Amino acid sequence: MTTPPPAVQFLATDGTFAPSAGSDEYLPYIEALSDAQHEQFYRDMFVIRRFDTECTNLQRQGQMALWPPSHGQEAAQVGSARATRAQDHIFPSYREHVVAKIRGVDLMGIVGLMRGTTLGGWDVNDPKNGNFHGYTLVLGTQTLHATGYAMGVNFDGAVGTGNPDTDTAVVVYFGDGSTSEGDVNEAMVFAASYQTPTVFFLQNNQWAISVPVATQSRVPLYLRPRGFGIPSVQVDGNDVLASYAVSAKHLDDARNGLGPSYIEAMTYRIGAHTTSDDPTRYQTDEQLAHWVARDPILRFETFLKNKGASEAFFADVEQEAADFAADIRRRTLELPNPTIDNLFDHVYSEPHPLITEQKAWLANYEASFGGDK
Amino acid sequence: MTTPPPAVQFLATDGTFAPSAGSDEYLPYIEALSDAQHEQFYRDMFVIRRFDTECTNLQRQGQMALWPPSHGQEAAQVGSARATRAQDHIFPSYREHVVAKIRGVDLMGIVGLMRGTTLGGWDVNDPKNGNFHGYTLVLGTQTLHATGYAMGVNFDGAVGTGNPDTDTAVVVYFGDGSTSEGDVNEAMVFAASYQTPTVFFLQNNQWAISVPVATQSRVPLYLRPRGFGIPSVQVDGNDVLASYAVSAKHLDDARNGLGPSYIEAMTYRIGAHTTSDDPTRYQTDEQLAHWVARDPILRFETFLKNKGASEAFFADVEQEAADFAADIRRRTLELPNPTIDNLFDHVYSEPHPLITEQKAWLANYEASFGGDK
Amino acid sequence: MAVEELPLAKAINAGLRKAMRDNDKVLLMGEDIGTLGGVFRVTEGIKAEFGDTRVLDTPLAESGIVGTAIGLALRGYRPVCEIQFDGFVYPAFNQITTQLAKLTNRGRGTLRMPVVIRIPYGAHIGAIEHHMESPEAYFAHTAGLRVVSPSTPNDAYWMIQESIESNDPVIFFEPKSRYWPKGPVELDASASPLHASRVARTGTDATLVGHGAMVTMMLQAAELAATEGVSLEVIDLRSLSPVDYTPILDSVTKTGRLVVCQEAAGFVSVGSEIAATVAERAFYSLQAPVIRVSGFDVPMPAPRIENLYLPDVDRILEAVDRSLAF
Amino acid sequence: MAVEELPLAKAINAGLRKAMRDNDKVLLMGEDIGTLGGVFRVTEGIKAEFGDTRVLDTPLAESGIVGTAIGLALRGYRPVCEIQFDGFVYPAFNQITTQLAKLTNRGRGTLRMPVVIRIPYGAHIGAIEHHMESPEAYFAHTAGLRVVSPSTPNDAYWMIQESIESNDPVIFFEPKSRYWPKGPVELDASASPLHASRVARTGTDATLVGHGAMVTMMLQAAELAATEGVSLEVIDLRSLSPVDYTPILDSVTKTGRLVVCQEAAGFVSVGSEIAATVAERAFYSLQAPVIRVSGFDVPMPAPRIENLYLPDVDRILEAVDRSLAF
Ligand SMILES: Cc1ncc(C[n+]2csc(CCOP(=O)(O)OP(=O)(O)O)c2C)c(N)n1
Ligand SMILES: Cc1ncc(C[n+]2csc(CCOP(=O)(O)OP(=O)(O)O)c2C)c(N)n1
Ligand SMILES: [Mg+2]
Ligand SMILES: [Mg+2]
Repeated sequence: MTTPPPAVQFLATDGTFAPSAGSDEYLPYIEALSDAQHEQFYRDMFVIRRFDTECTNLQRQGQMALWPPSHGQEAAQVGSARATRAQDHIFPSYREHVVAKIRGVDLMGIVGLMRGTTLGGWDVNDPKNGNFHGYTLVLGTQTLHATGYAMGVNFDGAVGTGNPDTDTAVVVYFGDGSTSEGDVNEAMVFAASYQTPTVFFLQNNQWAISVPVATQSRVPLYLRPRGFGIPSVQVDGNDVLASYAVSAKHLDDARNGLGPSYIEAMTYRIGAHTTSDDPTRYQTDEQLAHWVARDPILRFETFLKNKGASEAFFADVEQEAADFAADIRRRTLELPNPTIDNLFDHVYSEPHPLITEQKAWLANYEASFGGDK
Repeated sequence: MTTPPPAVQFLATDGTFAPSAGSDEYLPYIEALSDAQHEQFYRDMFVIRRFDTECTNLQRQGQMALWPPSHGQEAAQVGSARATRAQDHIFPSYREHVVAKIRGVDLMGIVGLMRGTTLGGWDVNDPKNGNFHGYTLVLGTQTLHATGYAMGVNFDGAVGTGNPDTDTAVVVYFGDGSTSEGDVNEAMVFAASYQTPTVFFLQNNQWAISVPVATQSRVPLYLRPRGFGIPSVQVDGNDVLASYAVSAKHLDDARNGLGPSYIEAMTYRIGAHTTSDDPTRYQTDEQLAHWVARDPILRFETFLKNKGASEAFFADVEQEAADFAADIRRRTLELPNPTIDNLFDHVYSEPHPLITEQKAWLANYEASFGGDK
Repeated sequence: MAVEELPLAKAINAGLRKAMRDNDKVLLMGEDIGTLGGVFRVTEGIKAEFGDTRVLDTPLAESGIVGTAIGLALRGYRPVCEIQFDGFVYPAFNQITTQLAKLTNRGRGTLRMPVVIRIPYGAHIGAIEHHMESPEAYFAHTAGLRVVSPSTPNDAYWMIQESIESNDPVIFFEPKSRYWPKGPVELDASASPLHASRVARTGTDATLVGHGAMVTMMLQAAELAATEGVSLEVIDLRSLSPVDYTPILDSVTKTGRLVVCQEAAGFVSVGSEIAATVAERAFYSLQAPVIRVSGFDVPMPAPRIENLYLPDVDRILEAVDRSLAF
Repeated sequence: MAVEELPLAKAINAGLRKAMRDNDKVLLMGEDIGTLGGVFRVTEGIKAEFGDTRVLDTPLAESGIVGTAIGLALRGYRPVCEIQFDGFVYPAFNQITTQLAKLTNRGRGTLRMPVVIRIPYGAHIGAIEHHMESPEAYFAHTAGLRVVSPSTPNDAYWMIQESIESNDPVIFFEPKSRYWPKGPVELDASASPLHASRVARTGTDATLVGHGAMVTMMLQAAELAATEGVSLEVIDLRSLSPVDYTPILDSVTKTGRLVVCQEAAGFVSVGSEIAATVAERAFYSLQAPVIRVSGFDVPMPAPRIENLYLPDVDRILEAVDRSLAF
């Protein structure tokens, strides 16, 4: 095996602009970015980290069943999400909080899921939710849904027409652990076979809970899709510019009818898998220190400061983050518990005698306690 | 993508010895072959084809539920099977009749399966059956069994000791269609992760029933394992010498502790998928003619004749094939139907009250008809 | 009213074509269903009529088939998946139980999952392992799925169309031993609701219920019993989830005796459910215990002894005798 | 006799270690079971004791785990697989039903499949979707598998060892809400057969049967009923396949009334099977229909309403009342 090319990178870990060898084809996307877009990237990352902290605290205080933080993975997520266009569709895993936010989803939807008040959270068919599909927690299953969706996009003729506002790409997020699931591989088979406009976006955060990525693969994961006939690239996932540019390019390719592609974003989950996890059991201090030094937000902050972003800007972002988190906290505490309807009403979309009967039984039974059991 | 190297080949389609570019590393295995081994290869292929014809006839005459012929794939199978050593283990798909025969299995075991008198057929733990495991008809599942078995071989320390009589390799057979199943991909993940002595032997016979291999992959299938960190090679599966040499080399590597590898044998299923199939619905005359011209047995016959094999030899093989087929026919017609015991006795290996009860009930019930229902 | 004599397989074919003509979001997907027309030829000729974006010869991966069908449904399509044989549905089981069955509920009314999964099932065809199974129980137990099985060409024609029209996922079990015999199909009748069962024969002494290929056997049993003066009522379940209990309970109220018939292994099965529910709800009507006639709790055996495994007319009558003798 | 107070999770840990010490062919495999000790810490410390060829932190692929376990069993190993949560067993369903469950039969007595699949199951822990399910029915319906579930630390300690000793595949359902409470474990007692049930409390007016976490609730219900003068007998099933019917039928002969309790959705479930069989075999003893208390036939809901879904002491008592009033 020849030495793999370096991951695409535009920002060195110290925040200086230093495109990696082989990144030329992505450069135009970087050059087209405005200062406002740069600041938006930063804002996205900063606010979501504060949100993550708030949700973790809420969980510690018994207000959530669980919280899966995205701490450390913000650049991979923001870069890819900001590269999508309105008509694109997103199939997330369960950690893409900022992608949801960027697409327009009220994050209370995710809070509801993790607090345990709902199994859903938002309506993907409501245009304000930016085609951000529901979370499915069974690892890898969403890669097939995304691929099937993209097959439909193809059948609808919504790729390769040259119309940038209707040609549609489909992005699917998944983790390094999930790559081992049969479904992810079958998704690549179907995507290649039907030449779907799917962009497989792998966040390699080095861990599947406690299991290191080396257990899933002894060669870099971005090589895997090539054996399925799917082109791929590895990107520094802690470099928001690289994540953006690489995503933008591959999304364009997908919309232009060039078929599926695969992006491996190298990143790191700083902190726990979820609030149920104790990473000190498997992660070394050195590993953590290594990656903390590559923090995606700090890196981009330095870049922006070097470019002369104002103190006022940073103060404003800080304030927005605080407000956002406070708002989430307030609304979380106000979230009502679901009712009996919630148990029965949407299991089927058409009448179902057994459900009708059981709903009536339970309502009756609950009423027998005077309604305040 | 660079142009793929040619498949490893030693015999040109006209039977002349003409090693392909890049086949050097396999040449020593060819050079070590004796005339007797050459003749054995031919005998294996010839006899099994006659067997296949006999079984197809038996099916047509209502004596078998089904027959899956191996016609056209004899060289891929014989070459790989003859490359195994006594201690190796074989996990077949359902078409590897000659592999079974070479390993010592009485082919009446397979006949019993396809006639429908048994779900099993032979005892893999009986040394005379050469570690040839049972058929499982659920595509792809056997690749995980083979990999798990090979994990056990590793844990037992039965690889890489340098002892050619105990270091053990595990071969698993599967088809081009099956490569799309999640299980086959998961098997590669586990094999790579545990560096098992597994040789994945893909017979790409160009079809999954009526579906062409292009539906499963748009790039050559031997590229797939590379993304899992498993080295691979493509071989002309209709060239018994190439199939033998490539298999021998990769089996040696596996026994020597070098981990898994993957062989794609390019071949063709001449004739029907099974006796239930009608290939004229999906196969063109040109395709068929193309591959008939590459018939593995004819090619090797020419080679042997060029090398001066005697008329007597060919006559002897002809006779052996006829005798073998006649014996199979006779014994097939004699195969008794299974009894009630067969239904119940091995569902569990330890007593089970429900089974005991149901067996007694049925025996009683059948007896109520005077035993001749 | 146009009535045509069709085998069940061709009735499904006709129903599929009708649904595809009526709604261009309906598409078929599966292994070998296009060029070959399926190993049972149920989809024969449909690809020629509708082309390869309506009839997909997919890669060989059942989880992939159902998983991408879910994605297609999210895009507004109404995919009809074929699983080649009963024994090969399990690789898709995760997508079916954790995704297909649950997405409507997860979506809280915002999503629809109009996916049909056609599964040729059952025995009586002398085929080898994994080709003659009756896995209904797994799907009937799964909340969020509807499970149906036609027993006649007419039902097959209508039920496949109703299944495609349903906005819920439907597991459609086709009794493969009934693919070939012909029966009348009323091409312009209107359909009865998908979950309604059907009284296939009226009688007074005992009730038989079952579905799929078992219906033919129950009718044969009733015919034979009649010659001995025993009058059996036969109910074709048609839907296994939900079960339409009203006609069954009505019948048992009348006859006082019930025999539940199925090819599937009996332990924790649809038959168990029906027996338990009828025993509960018709407690005072039952003059004998509900008797179940099922496959044994063993793997489907080699075809040369499938007859030892399978419930048949004799076993049904033996159960009726036990019931009547109680 | 050495008795130690242990939580159920630690009792399993102790049982696993004992089995691994007694037989070096026993090995553990699963996601996060090694370094982390499993997400419930059931395997905590075992990798440190036995090393990484006895305790495998596998790649993230459930079909891979069970499929390679089958291969290891063919090589003479006795693998104990952990599925991280009930809701994640389905990717392995094909390997479990078509291979693991059937290989012994396919081998006609020449093969053994001593594979244990440990599945933390059930609710009462306030967890999100797929983490609180009760999928017993799928496995109980599958011929060739044994399905068991301990309800106490002592049973957990012994049953895991018996399961590992069994030459048949065993699906081992661990009631995760019972992982933490302690109970006495008799370290040198001898085990009762794996398929035997256990009378957990004797009584005369009605019988409750159930398994896993439901046993605690049935005992609480019996305690409460006793204060009102109603005497309930409680039977801990322990084995769901096969079901040990003798103690249940003996009990029903005595009490004339049966309530079957389970967290799982009721339709086509283990509860259906027991209700059907008891209604058949105890036809003349039953003074009331068998009543089933189950989860509703809906997906396990969001945890903030798990209590609406789950059978609890009140619902058990309500069923007992109905039975007694009949
Ligand atoms: C099919 C399935 N198996 C197991 C789990 C339990 N589980 C949840 S997250 C996780 C690790 C996932 O790792 P990765 O795919 O790398 O994603 P990450 O959490 O790192 O984002 C596991 C094992 C699951 N949710 N689904
Ligand atoms: C899981 C599963 N799905 C479907 C089938 C039905 N089936 C039997 S053989 C076959 C085609 C197999 O093609 P390939 O893997 O290329 O093997 P070949 O028959 O060409 O040797 C199919 C679809 C099966 N046996 N198992
Ligand atoms: Mg990860
Ligand atoms: Mg093939």
